[in-house]
Amino acid sequence: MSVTGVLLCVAALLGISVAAAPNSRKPWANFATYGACALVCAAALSFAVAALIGSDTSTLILPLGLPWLGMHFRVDPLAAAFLAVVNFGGVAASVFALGYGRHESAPQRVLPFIPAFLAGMNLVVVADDAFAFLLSWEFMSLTSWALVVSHDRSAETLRAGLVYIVMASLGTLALLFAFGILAGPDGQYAFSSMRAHGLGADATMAVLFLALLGAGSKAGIFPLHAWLPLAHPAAPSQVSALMSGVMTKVAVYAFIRIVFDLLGPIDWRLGMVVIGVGTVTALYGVLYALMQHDLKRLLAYHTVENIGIIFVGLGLALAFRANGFVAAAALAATAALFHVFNHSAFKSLLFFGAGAVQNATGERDMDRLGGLIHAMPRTAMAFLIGAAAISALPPLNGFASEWLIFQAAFLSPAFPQWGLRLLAPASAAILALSAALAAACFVKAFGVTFLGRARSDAAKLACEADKISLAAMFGLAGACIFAGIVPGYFTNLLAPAAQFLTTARIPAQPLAAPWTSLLPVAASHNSYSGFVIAACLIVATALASLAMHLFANRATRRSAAWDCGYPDTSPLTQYTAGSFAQPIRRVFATMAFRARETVEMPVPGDAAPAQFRVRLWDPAWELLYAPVAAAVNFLADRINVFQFLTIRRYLGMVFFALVFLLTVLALWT
Amino acid sequence: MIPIAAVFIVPLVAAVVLALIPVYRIAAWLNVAAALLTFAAALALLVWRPATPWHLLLVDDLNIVFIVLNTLVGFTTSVFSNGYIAHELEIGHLKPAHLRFYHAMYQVLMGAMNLALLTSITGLMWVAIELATLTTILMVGIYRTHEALEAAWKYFILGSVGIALALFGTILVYSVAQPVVGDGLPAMTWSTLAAHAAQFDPAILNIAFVFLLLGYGTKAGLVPLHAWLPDAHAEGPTPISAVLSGLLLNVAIYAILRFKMVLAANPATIAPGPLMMALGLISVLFAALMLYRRRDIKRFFAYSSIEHMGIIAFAFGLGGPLANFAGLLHMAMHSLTKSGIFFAVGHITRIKGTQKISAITGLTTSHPVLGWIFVACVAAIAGLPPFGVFTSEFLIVTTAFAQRPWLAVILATGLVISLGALFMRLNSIAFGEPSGDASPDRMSVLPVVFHLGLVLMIGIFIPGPVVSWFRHVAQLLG
Amino acid sequence: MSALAFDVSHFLAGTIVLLSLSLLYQDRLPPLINIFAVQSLVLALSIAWQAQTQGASHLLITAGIELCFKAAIIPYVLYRLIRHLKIHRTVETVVGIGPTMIAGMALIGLSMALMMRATSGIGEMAREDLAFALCVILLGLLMMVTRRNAVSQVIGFMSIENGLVLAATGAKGMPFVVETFVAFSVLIALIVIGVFLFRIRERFDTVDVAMLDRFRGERR
Amino acid sequence: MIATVFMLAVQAILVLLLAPLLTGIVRTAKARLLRRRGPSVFQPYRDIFRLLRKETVVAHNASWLFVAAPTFVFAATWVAATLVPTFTFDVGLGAAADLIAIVGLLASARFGLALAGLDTGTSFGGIGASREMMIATIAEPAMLMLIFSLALVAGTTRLPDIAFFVQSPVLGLRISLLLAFVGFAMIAVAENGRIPVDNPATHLELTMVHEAMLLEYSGRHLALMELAHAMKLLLYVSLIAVVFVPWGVAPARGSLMQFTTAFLMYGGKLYIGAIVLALFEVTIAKMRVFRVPQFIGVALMLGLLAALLRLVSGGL
Repeated sequence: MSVTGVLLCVAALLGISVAAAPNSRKPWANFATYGACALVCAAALSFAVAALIGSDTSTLILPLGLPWLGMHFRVDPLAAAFLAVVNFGGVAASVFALGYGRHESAPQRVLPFIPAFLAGMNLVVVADDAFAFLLSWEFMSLTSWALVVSHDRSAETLRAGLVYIVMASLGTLALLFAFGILAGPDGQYAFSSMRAHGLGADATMAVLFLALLGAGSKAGIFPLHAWLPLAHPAAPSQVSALMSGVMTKVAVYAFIRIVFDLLGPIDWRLGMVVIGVGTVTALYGVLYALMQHDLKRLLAYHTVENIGIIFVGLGLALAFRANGFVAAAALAATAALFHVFNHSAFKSLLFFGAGAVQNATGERDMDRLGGLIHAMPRTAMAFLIGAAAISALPPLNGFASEWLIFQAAFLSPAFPQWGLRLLAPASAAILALSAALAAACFVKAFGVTFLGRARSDAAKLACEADKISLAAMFGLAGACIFAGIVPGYFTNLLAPAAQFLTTARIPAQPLAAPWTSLLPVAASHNSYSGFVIAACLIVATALASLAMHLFANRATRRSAAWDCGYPDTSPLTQYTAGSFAQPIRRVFATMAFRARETVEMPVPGDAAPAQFRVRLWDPAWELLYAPVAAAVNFLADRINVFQFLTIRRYLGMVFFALVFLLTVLALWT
Repeated sequence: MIPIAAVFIVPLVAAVVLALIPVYRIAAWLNVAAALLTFAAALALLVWRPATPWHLLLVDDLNIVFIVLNTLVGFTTSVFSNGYIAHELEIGHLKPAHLRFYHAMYQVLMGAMNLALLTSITGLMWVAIELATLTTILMVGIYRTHEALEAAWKYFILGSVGIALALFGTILVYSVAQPVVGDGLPAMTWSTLAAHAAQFDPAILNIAFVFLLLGYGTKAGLVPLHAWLPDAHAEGPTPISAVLSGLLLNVAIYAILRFKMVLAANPATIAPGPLMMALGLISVLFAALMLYRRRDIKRFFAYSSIEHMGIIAFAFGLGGPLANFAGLLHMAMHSLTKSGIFFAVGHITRIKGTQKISAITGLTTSHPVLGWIFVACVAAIAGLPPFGVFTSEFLIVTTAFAQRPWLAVILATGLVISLGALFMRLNSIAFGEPSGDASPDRMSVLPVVFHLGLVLMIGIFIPGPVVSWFRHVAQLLG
Repeated sequence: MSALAFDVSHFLAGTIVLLSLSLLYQDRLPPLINIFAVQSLVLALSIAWQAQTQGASHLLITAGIELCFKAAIIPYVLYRLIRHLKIHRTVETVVGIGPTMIAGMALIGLSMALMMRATSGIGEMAREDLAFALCVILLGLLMMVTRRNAVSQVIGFMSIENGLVLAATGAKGMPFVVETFVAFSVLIALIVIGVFLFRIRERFDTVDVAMLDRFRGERR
Repeated sequence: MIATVFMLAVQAILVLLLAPLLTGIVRTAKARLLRRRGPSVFQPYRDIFRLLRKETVVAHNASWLFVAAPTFVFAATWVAATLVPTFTFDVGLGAAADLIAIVGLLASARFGLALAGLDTGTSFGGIGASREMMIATIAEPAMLMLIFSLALVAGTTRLPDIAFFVQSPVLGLRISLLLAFVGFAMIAVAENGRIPVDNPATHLELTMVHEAMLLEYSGRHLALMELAHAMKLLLYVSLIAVVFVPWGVAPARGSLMQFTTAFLMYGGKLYIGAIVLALFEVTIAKMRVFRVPQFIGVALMLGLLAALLRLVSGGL
C-alpha cells in the first residue's frame, strides 16, 4: 500500500515539474510549485513513517523499463527510513524555498527541476531492481546537475557542473558493474533474485569496492568528494540543502542496500575497510572545512565529514554482523541511521542559514561578512542551533547519534580479531577529534559570519530573512532539539530498519518521561538522557539568572570595547576565517595539506603592505583528479593529429588494417 | 508486391519529378510527400509481406526494422529540410538550381538505401550502396566551398576504395557459393547463402568477410576507416548530415550483419565477433578522445556518431540474443537521437550563424525552448536516462560485463570519456553569456521534439510488439 | 574444361599480376600509363577467353568496355592530363622503389598463402583467378599508398579495379558482372574528372595544400 | 524521586560552594611556595561578591549572545560538575550522563565561551577563541581515549560504576590505570588553563588564552565566568579523585557516618589535589602556544597506550 502511495507522490512530483516548466516565470509559480512540493512530500513522508511504524513490506511491479524484467518497486523498513529522511528534507526545503525562492533570479532554471529532483530521489529509494534503480539514480543526477548549473553565468559554476556530471556517471558505471556481478551471468536484475544467490569471496569484495566507488562518489567519501564542494555552493541554497542533506543520504542508502541487503554475509576485513574509509573521510572532511572561508563550501566539506561518521557506523555494523554480534551490529546500524537523519536535519538548516545570509548580503565569503547577528538575529539564532548540533554538543541531536557510535565502538573488545580491536577505538578517537575540529570550525563559521563587526558594506546593510524562510529554519532547529532531547523516539522508530539490516534491534527505549534516556545495549549499562541534561541546563540557567536578578547589581552600561586599552580599531583587525584557523592549520594542515605560510615584509621605510600567503595542497585533487585529467588531455592531443592527415595516409590506414587482418588470417587459421 | 516496390520505386520516381520541378517550394513539399508515401509503404510492409515473384527483393524481420527506421527518419528529415533549405536559399548559400539537384538527390539517396535494405541479392545491395554513396558525395559537395569540395573528395576516394574492397568480398562470397548452389542468382541470395553456408569453403569465406568488414566498415565509419565521416558531416547540408549519421551508417552495419549471419552459419570459419568487438572498442575510445579537441559543432557530433557505431559494432560482435537486442535498440535510438541532434544543430547554426562551438554560447538563455531541447538531446546521446540510449547502453554494458568483464570496463571508460567531452561542450553551448542575436527561431522544432519523444518513450516503456519483434531478430542474428 | 584453357587463363592472369608489379616498379608517368594500358589489354583478352570458355557471351561486353575504355580512352586522357599539368617528368614515391617491390612480393606471398588454404571446394580455376586478383588488388592499394602523385594513384585505383574484374569474370556465371563493372567505370570516370576538376597539381593529399590550415579551424 | 532531587541539590550546592575555595587554596599555596604571603583562601569569594556589586559594562557592539553566554557557560559547567560524584556514588542522576556526556557538556560551555570571545569583534577575543578551540581539538580525543581505557577496565563509561569498580577489591593495580591517571592530570591542566598551557594570572596580551576571551567581561557577567571557571577546576579534581582514588566514597543509601567520613575524605582529596597542582605550577614554566599540542598529544598517546595495553593483555 505504502509503495503505491509513494509512487503516486512521485507521479505527482513529475506532474508538478511538467506543469512548472512553461509557467515558471509567472508571479504565482514559486508559491504554487513549492507549496505543491511541500504537500506531496508531506504525504510521502506520512506513507514512509506509516510503513516504518508498521514495519511492513509492500512491493509493486509496473510493466515499464525492460519488458522481460518490468520495474520492481518495494518499500521495506530500510527504504521507509530513507524515504522519511528524503521527504523530511523535501518538505523543509520546499517550505524554505516558499520564501527564499521569491528572490530567485532565474526561476525558470530552478522551479521545473526541483520536483523532478525530489521524484528521482524517492524513486531511487523505492526501486527494487537494478534497472529501475540505476534509471532513477541517473535521473536524480541529471536533474540535480541541471540545478547546479542553474546560475550559469559564472565559469566555476559550469566547471562544477562538469565535474559533478562526470563523477556521477562514473559512479553509475561502478554501480552498474556491481549489479552486473550481483546479477550473475544470466542477468537476474531483480533485487529479489540477487538476494537469492550468494557470491564467492572475491566477487563479494569486488562488489563492496564497486559500491564504495559508486555510492561513495555520490555520498562524497574521500577522495571521491571533489565534486561536492564545487557543486553545492554553486546551486541555490534550497538545492544545496537538498543535495547535501538528502541526496548524499540517498547515496548512503545505495551503499547500505547493496552491501547489507543484496550482498549477504561479508568478511570482517571488508568491515575494517569501510571503517577505515569512513575515518579518513571524517578527518579529511573537517580539515578541509577548517581551511575554507566560503560559507557554503565549508558546509559542503562538513557533509563529507558527517558521511565519514556515518560510514564508520556502517563499517562497525558490518564488522559486528560478520562476527555474529547482532546486538552490537544493531547498535552501530541504529547509530548510523540516526546520524543520517540528524545530519540531514542540521545540514539543511545550516544551508538555509547560509542561503539567508547570501540573500541578505550577496556574499558567501565569510571574510567579507561579520556582525550579522545584529541585522538578522533570528537567522543567527537558528544557525547557532544548527552549528551546535553539528558540533555534537549536548543536549542536541548531533551529540546523541555520535554518542551512540562511540558506545558501539566501545564494544570493540568483543571482537575476536586484533585488527578490529585496535581499529575501532582508534577510529573512535579520530571521530572525537573530528567532532572537536567541527566545533572549532563552527565557532569560526558562526563567529566570523554573525559575530563581531561588519567587514563590508554588504554586511552592514543586511536585513533579516523573510518569515517563511525563518519558519523553515526554526522548524528544523526544533527538530534538532527534539531529536536531541528524546532520541529514544527516533531510535525506536529506526529499530525496524536496523533489524532489517542486522536481524536484531537495540532494546526499546523507555519513553515514559522524564527518564527518556538512551540505553544502547543491556550489557554495559551506559545511558544518556538528553532530556534530563536539557532539564538540568534549563533549571541551572533559571537559577543563575534568578540569582543575578536578586543579588547582583543590575546596572548595565554600554561603552567602547576594552580591548586591552587599544583605541577603537577598524573591523579589519578582527580575526578572519583564515586567522582563526591558523593554529589548527599549523598543527594539522602542515601534514594533511602541506600548508605553507609565506610572509613578505617590505623593507623598513617602504610603505608597501606586508603580504601573507598560505598555500594549500589538495591531496585528492592533486593525486587523483589532476593526473586523470592530464592523461585525457595528453591522449586527446596525441590522437588529435588523426584529424589532419592527408588522404593518402588515411588510405594507408585502410591498407594496413586490411593487410594486418589478412596476415592474422594467414597465420592463425 | 506493391508496397515492396513502392518503398524504393516511389523515391526514384519522385527523384525524376523533382529534378524537373523548378519551383523549390513545391519541390520541398513534394519531397515531404514522397517521403511520407515511402514511409506509409514501409509501414504497410509491417502488416503485409507479400512474397516477391522473382527473388530480387525480400522482407524479413531483420531488414524491416531498418526499412521502417530508414523511411521514418527520411520523412522527418524531409520535413526538417523543408524549412532548412528554404532558408539556405534566402541567405544565398544555394541557388534554385542547386535546390532542384538537392531534392532529386535526396530522393535518389532514399531510394538507393531502401533498395540496399530490401534486395536479397548481394550484388544488387552493393550497387545500391555505391549509388547511395555517390549521391551523398555529390550532396556533401553541394556548397562548392573549398572545404566542402575537399570533404567530398576525401569521402569520394576513401568511399571508392571501401566500395572496391566490399565488391571483392562479394565476389569471393559468390565464388565460394557458386560450386555449392550453382551458377547465377541463387549464389547471391541471402536465403540460399545462409542455408548452404555450412558447405562453403571456410578459408575463402574468412577472407571475404575481412574484405566485407573493411569495405562496408568504411561506410559505417569504424576506426581506422572513418576518415571521411567527420568532414562529410561537417561540410554538407545539415539534413544530409542527419541522414548520413542516422541512416547510411545503419545501412552499412546492416550489410555487415547479413554477411555475419552467413559466416555464423559455417562453424569452420573464424568467429567474426572478436573482429567486430575490436573495431568497435577502438572506435569508441578513439572517437571519445577525438571529441575533446573539436571546434566545429557538426564535426563534433560526427565523432560522436563514430563512437556510437563502435558501440553498435561491439554489441553485435558480442552476440547472443541480449547483446543483439541491445545492438538493434541502440542503433534505432542512435538514429533517432543523432538525427534529432543534427536538426537541433541546424537550428543553432542558423540562429548563431556559425558552426564554431566557441562562438555559440548561452543558448538556453537566448532561445530557451531550442536550448533545453538541445540539452535533452545531448543528455540522451550521452546515455543518460530517462532516454532510450540509456536502456540500450545498460543492456550492452551489463551483458558485456557478464561475458567479458575487461572489455566492458574498457567500453565504460570510453563512455565516461565521451560523456565528459559532450558535457564540456554542452556547458559552453547551452549556458553562459548568450552570444549572437536573440532573434526568435522561425523554424518548427517539431521533428526534433518528435524524435526526442520517441526516444523518451522507449527509455521508459518499450511496447510489447517491438520487443518480440526485436527479440526475433536477435535470435536470427544468433 | 581442357588443360589448355586452364593454362591460357592462368598465363593471362599471371601476366596481369606481373604487370601490376611492374606498375609498382615503374616510377615515371608516361611508361606507367603505357603499362597500365597493356594491363587493361591483357585483362580484356583474359575476359574474352573466359567468355569463350564459360560460354558466357555477356562477358564479351565487359571485355569490349575494358578494351576501349580502360585500354584506350583513359590512358589517352591521362596523357592529356599530365601534359596539361606539366608533371610528366616528376616522380614522387613515399618509400623507395626497392622497399616497395619487397612489400609487393610480400603481398603476393600473403595472398597466395591465403588462397592456397582454400580446399578445392571451389574450382581450381576460380581459385587461381581469385589468388591473382587478390594480388592485383593488394598491389594496387600498395601503389595508391606509396605514391604521392595523383595520376599514379588513379592508376593504382584502376589496377585495383582490374583485379576486381579479373575476380568477377573468374567466378563462373556471376550475375551483374556487366552492371557492376559499368557502375565501377562510372566511379573511375568521376575520379579522373575530379582530378581535372580540382586541377590537382600533385597529389590527392588535398585540393590545395595551403588550405589545410585555413580549413577545419581545428589546429590548436 | 524526592531522594534523587535532594541528592542533586546537595551536589549542586556543594560544588558551587567549594569551587572558589579550591581556587583560593591553589592561589595561596602557589604564593606560599613562592615565598609570598598571598591572599586568604577565601579571596575568590570576595572577588566574586565584589564583581556582583559592580555595574556591568558591555561593549557597544556586543549582542544578546555576549550577554547570554555567561549564564549558559555557568549553567553548563555547573550541571557537568554536579554530575561528577564527589563524596558519594549516588549523584542522583548518574543514569542521565556518562563521562562522555560530561565531556560534551564542557564542550558546550567552551563553545559558548569562544563565541562570546568573538562577539565584540576585538582581536584579543579572536586570539583567545581560536587558541582555546585548538587546544580543545586535541584535548577531547585524548579525553575520549582515556575514557575508553577506563571503559575497558570497568566495562562502562558511567562514572559511579567506574569508580565503584576501581574501588572494589577485585581490581589490583593496573598499569593502564596509571597511564590514564597521568593523562587525566595533563588534560585537567590543559583544560583549566593552568601553567604550562596557559597562565590564569597573566594579562600579558599575547600569551592569554582563557583570559583573552573574558577580556570584555565585567561585573556580574565576569563573576559568572569566574565561578564557572572555578567549578571546572573542581570538576576535574573531583573527577580524578573519584576515578583514581575512590576510597572512602560513600555508597548510595549509606549511613550518616559513612557520609560524614566520605565528606571529610573528599575535602582532603581536594586539598591534596590543590597542593599538587600548585607544586606543579610553580615548578614548570609556561610554554609557547604552538608547543601545547605536543603537550596534550602526550596525553593522547598515553590514552592510546593505556587502551592498547588493556587490549593486548587482559590481565594488566
